[in-house]
Amino acid sequence: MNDRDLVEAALFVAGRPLTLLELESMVSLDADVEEIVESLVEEYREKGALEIVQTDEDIVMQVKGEYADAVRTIAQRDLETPVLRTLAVIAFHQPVTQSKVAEIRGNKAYGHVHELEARKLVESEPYGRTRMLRTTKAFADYFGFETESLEEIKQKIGLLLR
Amino acid sequence: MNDRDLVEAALFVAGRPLTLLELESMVSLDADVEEIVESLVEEYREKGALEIVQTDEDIVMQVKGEYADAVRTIAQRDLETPVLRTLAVIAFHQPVTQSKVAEIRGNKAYGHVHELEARKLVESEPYGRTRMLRTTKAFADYFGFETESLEEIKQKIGLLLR
Amino acid sequence: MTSEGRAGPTANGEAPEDFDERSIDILVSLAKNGEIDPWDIDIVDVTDKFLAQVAELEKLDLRVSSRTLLFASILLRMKADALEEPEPQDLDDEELLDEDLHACFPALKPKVRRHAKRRVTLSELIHELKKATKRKEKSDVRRLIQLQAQEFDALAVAHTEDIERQVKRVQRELKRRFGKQDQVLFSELIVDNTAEHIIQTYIPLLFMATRRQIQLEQKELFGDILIQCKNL
Repeated sequence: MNDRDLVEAALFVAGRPLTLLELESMVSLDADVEEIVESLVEEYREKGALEIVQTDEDIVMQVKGEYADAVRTIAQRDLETPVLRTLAVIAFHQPVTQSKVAEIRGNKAYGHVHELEARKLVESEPYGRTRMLRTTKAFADYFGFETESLEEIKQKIGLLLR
Repeated sequence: MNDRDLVEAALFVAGRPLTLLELESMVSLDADVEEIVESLVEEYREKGALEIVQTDEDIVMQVKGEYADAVRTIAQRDLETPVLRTLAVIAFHQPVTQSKVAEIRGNKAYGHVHELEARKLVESEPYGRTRMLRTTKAFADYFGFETESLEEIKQKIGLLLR
Repeated sequence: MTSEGRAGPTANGEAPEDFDERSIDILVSLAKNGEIDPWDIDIVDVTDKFLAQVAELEKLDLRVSSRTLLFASILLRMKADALEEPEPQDLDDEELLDEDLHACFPALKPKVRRHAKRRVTLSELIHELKKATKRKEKSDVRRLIQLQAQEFDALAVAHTEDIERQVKRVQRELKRRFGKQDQVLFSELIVDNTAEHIIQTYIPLLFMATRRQIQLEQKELFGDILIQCKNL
């Protein structure tokens, strides 16, 4: 077993972004995980249908954009439809209070926001008695927006809505 | 997009074995899927932590045996912890009434039993005002019990509990 | 809230004669003031508010009964369990919501990732059975004792599992973060909410603090811990 392969195996089975911290807990003590990840990113970029992407804290293995649509029907859904809908509402109305989202989406939205925050697609800060929600950089990465600007994301979603 | 990459992407996202037929539906009309699979099997064998395995009709992408244990904890479990705990209680006390299970596990247990019945790990029959629950053959298969006998399963669990 | 009758004189804001009633009193007044919803108890929230009230009583130098402390510790344990184990959401009312959904949503196309789930092992099943059995059979008092024992166990585990390895892991992560920010919060280091992970991150911090590599500061009880770099 070598460290490069352990990182590769972990990213494969996780099916979700892993932090450097999680990866470090898997490899040998003297391994430089950041270096391993960088070289894996490069290796995957050169060849094949898969990619390894590093964003800030997280590293994830996924299908390259150009193949995503072709295999989407085979893939199991990553986010359940109701959660995805709540996310869409947040992305379109942001910055938006949690109570406003619950008003639009029902009380289940609290659970959804919890999941979306755990997935780091949404972040929040206290705002009076509720919380103000907005999408994150990870959100922009996940949906392939080239910008992190909330205004631009909202505009782009607005265009998609027509 | 080339056919090799489409097959690779499909095997990756599926997370389950795919048939040649399924793969054929994804690639271009003149592609020889069997040949593509063979060469992918070879390519993956040579390098890395992943493998592509072909058995009769099915092709699956998975972690090579020697890495499986190391990364098992990273993979998501297909039963949520609360549901698993309810299943454990049923397996140990069976045949057991639903109301007894709810007494031990709280009211959430009704939802759990519902899920466990849908997964066919538990079956039930009416028993007075409640239902009598027991594990199924699918349960025995899932956890690798060589017997379906409730008594033997309970005994084995009892031994493991010590 | 119809609890005034039940709660007796203590709910009327008079000093309770029986200090054992204090805990009930705290909960009732939290409900009366609308700080908790008795029909939808959020155990994490209730615990925090309960503990805040207990702290307030101590500040006023009022006697806090042992029973109140017992309640507090049980709530705390329930809070820990709740944090450790979020129940899955049920989505039964989704179709109903769709009807009312006046905000359209765009065709967001998420990245395609692998979502295979693995099977549970027999030893995991047994592990959960042990937890379920313990939970049912222990009386509240025994649960309290057990909580302390578990904390002790957890510390012991952290020690035997190559503490230096854990220290190095946390050190690396902190170095990386201090490259970008001046201070780090303990919560930022927590990637999953299991007791084991939290302890395996916390203990290394204590080691590093005694080695004067970092400085730890916790402004309020149960609050986040602020980590500052000294000599990493």
